[in-house]
Amino acid sequence: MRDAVLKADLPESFSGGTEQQVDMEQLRKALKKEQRQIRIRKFAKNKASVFGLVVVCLMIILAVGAPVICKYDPLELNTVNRLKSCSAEHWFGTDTMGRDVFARVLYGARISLTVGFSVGISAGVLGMIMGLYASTNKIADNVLMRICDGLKAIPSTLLAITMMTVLKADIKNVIISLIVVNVPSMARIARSQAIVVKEQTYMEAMKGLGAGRSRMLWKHMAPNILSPVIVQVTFVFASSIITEAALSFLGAGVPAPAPSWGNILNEGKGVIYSAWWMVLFPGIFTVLTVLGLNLLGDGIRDFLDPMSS
Amino acid sequence: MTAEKERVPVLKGEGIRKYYQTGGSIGRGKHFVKAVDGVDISICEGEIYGLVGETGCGKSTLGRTLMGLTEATDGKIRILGKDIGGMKKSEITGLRRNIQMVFQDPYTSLDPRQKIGDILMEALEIHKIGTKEERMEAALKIMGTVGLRPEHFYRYPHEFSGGQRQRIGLARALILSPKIIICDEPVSALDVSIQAQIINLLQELREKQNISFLFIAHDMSVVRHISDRIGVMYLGHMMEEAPTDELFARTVHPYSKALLSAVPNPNPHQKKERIVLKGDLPSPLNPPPGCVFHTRCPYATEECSIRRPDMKEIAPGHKVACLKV
Amino acid sequence: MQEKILEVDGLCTQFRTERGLLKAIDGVSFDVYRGEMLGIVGESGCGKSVTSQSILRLYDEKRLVKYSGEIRFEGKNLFDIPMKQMRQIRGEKISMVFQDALSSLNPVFTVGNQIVESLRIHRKLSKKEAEEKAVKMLELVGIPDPRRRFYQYPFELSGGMRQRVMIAVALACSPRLLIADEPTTALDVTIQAQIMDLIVDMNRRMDMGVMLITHDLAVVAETCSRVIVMYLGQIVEEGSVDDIFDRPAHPYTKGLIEAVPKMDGDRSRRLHQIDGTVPLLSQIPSGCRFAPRCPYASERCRKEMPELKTIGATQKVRCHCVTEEQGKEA
Amino acid sequence: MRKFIVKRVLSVIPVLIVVSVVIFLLVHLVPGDPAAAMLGDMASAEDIAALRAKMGLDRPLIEQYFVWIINMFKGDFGNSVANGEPVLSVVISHLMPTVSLALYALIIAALIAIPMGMAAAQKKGTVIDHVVTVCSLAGVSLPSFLLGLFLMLLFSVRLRLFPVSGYTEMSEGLVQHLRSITLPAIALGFMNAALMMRMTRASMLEVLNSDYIKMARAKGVKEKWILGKHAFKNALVTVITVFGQSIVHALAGAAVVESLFAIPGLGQLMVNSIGRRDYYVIQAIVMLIAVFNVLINMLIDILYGVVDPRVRIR
Repeated sequence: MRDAVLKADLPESFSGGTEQQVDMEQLRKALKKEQRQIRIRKFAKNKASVFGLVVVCLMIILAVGAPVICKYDPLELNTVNRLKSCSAEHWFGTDTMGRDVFARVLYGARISLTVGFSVGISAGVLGMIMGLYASTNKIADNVLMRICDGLKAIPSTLLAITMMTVLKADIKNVIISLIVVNVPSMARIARSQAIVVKEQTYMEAMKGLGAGRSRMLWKHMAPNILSPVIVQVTFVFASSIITEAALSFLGAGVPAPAPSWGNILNEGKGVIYSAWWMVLFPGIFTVLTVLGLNLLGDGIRDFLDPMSS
Repeated sequence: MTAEKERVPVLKGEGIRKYYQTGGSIGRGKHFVKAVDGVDISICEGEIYGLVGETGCGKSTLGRTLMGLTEATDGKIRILGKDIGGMKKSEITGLRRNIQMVFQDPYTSLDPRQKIGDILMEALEIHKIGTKEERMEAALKIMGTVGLRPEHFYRYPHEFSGGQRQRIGLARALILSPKIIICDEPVSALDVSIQAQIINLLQELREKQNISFLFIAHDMSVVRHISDRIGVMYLGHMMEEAPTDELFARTVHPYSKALLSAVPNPNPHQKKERIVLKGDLPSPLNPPPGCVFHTRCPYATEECSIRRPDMKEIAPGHKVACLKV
Repeated sequence: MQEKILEVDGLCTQFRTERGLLKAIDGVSFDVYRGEMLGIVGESGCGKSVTSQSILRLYDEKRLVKYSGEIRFEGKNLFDIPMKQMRQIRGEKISMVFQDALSSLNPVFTVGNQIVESLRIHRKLSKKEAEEKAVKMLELVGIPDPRRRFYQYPFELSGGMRQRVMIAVALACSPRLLIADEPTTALDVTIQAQIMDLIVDMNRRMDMGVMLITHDLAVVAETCSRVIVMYLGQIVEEGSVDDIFDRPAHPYTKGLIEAVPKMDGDRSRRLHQIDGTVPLLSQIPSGCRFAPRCPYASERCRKEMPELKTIGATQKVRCHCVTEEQGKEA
Repeated sequence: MRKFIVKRVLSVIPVLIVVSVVIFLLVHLVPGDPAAAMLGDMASAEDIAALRAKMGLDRPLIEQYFVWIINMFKGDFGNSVANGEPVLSVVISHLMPTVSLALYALIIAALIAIPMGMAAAQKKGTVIDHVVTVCSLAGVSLPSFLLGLFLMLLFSVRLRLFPVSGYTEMSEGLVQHLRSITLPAIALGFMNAALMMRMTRASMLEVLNSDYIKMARAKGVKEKWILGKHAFKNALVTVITVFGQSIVHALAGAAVVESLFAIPGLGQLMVNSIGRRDYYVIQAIVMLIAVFNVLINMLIDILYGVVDPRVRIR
């Protein structure tokens, strides 16, 4: 039963007829288009991931277009207008120093997205290189994986907090410590995937054809471990936004006047009885962004692996 | 295609041994799995050599060792008469072009992220053969040979059925115009009707292009159908080797006899006497002393458990490793 | 003929998928007689395993599958009785042996435990009695040193031993019908021979019907008395072993038999090959399902589905090209 | 079995060494001088040098490491910079609230998540399955401090059912104690519950699709027994793992939740120590939790062996 459903015979749609000569270039384009359509259709079928994509895109637009969308400066103090509730003038109200919360939330998106994106990409690249390298070299494997084990034994939030205690509190150091926190699990994923791929018969087939080491590593192994790594990158992206917010919330992240979501929440906590808007709006933005990224991750998996069911 | 005729062996292995180390990395408790333990094999030009045996007999390991996918623990491999033992790496790679391989599992033996055309052209690219256009032409031509259409060129492996994938695997092996192809259970994952397609294709290739095959399989009837010569392996050792008709007319080794008699016959009117072997295959980690088959052999005597039999030639081309012969 | 123990009548099994219902079995009817060995052959995707699992209603009826037709066993239609009664039949009256013994035996329970469970459920034996009986079963299926094996886990046994354990589990309550779904596919020939001998032996000793489901025609030829050939969810031919192997009427049956190399066949001849591949269930051709791959297919074959018609005392075939006379001639 | 346990226990040693080195290096190698940081910007060079000497920072790194390790075995984690008390006693005095918070969170999580996950797997595609899917997604997207803030906003500020913050010891009245800890426990437990649900569901699904479950059905085993006996014992391996991870998650996550709800536990101690740059305290807490984590993982692996004979017999 399973086998029967699994594999389709080729659709006959492209049998270029009885003619011997087939225009290969035209064929290539047609098939490429078809394959792209299959991917998109598969992605679009998952409504949740489409929602994720929309949310993430929206966040990016809001972050990039913050100066256009909102006329206020996120750092501009206005002691007269302290702790004003939502109004046409201040959509999300104002904070303890009269700053516009809407502006701060928008500019906060910049910080969160920057941190998440840099951490996700860097951890992905580093983890992938480490994982690939570990899968081919026994000594490197042992050394790298023991270090990863050690780092993983320390819960990620605590590790980040510890590093931030020692480092100077600024956005660059937040990114660095979050990379350190996330690389071990990324390397683990890349390594375990690389080991699976390495055992596949097609790697053996390449060896049989006489392929060299770097060809096997970069042309066959890397593309085949890429998609789980990319999916993990979106999850790291999301979790870094959370951790960054948590660090700022504890006062160990991006330093205070900067409009990071964690900072706004931290201030909001102190005035939670009087200014609910200071907690609610940045909170909703954080949750939405993280949710969007998590949903997007599943969709990316479908998009990258149209063959898997 | 008689075996008596002296021909140059395309691929020859002498005293091939392949041991795998198992057990703790700490000195004590080191064990060796003797997957292949001193096997001689030679395959002549244009010959199909069938290698049979049950799971764990070492037939696949022997194939992979000859192919150079794993390093032999001991023994000599000669390709086209040349010993690759003392050769430089680049020389070996050059020679290895003449041996290609087709694998058992059509689902994992093709890179899922490469299009069929790229899979085929890459073989040429590795050996720096031809320009891009020439490679494409060669790939298209070879696709025709194995019964694939040019439209398949830009398709991915997952779009094909098992039989078609096996054709792709065969095309990848053929494109370097090798002298010999090692087929490791190429049809055992396929349905009966598809199996026949692939077997016929292999025979056709042999006739048209004079390619030799080392055909590794566990299915006796398939091996009998396709091979000119057959070697029977058990627990890392060659038990019997003979031209196909000779082997079937005069089976000598008790293991070969049992193996042949166990093969079910699709003719309900012929009920033959079956030799049922007792018990299971012993572990290759701890193979029995003497003749490795003596623990299950109906004719074993005490001598068998002490002395290991050598291969004896009892008729032209017919060799047996049994003390009772 | 002996008494009928199982009558399958117009069985249809449809799977619910995202793209609607998928008919895996389409109108399959056959009987199983007491003490006989019935072989069901076909390639992957022909529905032979689905048929066997439908008989025991093993698929999830709420979400996965929709059955229709009738399966009569001991005067009852199995599709009419409540699950509770169905459970009493499973393992007690109708037992099943699966292909992969390693994954089919529960890895975290001992071998003995799994036989005992069957006995305790159906026979309500005390723990001690059940254990005694289980050891006897292990002995019966030819496992040496059964008392020791009783306490071992499935992964500690060899492939052949595990298959024997599965048979012991299945036969523990002396069922009337044993369904063996590819019981030897994963095994080597010498072990396959052992297991097939065991199944044939049990069939004779316990006087139960055996449905042997396999893709291997040779195994069927050696062990079965009747054969059913399936293709794409339908029976294409049914008959005694002699009918099927001496005078196959359906082009598919012929093709299958000729595609297998014979141990005494002419080696210089090419194997007969059936071109093309088995289509997907979602792309079932109209008319005769074998028509696209059939060398004799006519316009009629492509349009009109042939009926399963009787062409001899014991033989039935689903093909337009075969008339009653031809059947007798052949 | 004994051999298996001994082997597993011994394998903890290298991980612990790596952990200790990592933590040690984190504090000592990262740019920035702990002594200078502790004394603040106003300190003179002499003061810093004196403090360095007192802390042993002027000695070679390797020596410092071994001194640290040996002292740790003696139970000496140094003295807190803030008030000069021994770190160990400071840590112990903050232990109880954290442990009880983590415990409540775990109990809430496990009681809800494991049955829900199992039910979702068994009734795939039904309402309960969708609820579980949504919950587990929400769990990974809703960090505990945010959930805590939202809960505070709703239950404490709007409905005034619970106190906004603060902690009451159990000895000062059970009702007060429970009231003070309910919201933090929910905030902390939710993410764990989501994770547990997801994993339980996934592993249960995998088991339910396996051949041996089909075989058990074909044997006539009751559905109840299939789930409770055949499937559960196999799925248990994953459930144990997730549960173990959750213990560590809960302890680590407590840092943020405690500081949010002003519970005087390890987490709050840690956050306060960040402000004071109290390295020894931070080092000790992180080390303790990491060691605990490693030990929990070891216990999980041993339990694995108890449940699954394939792991045990090798």
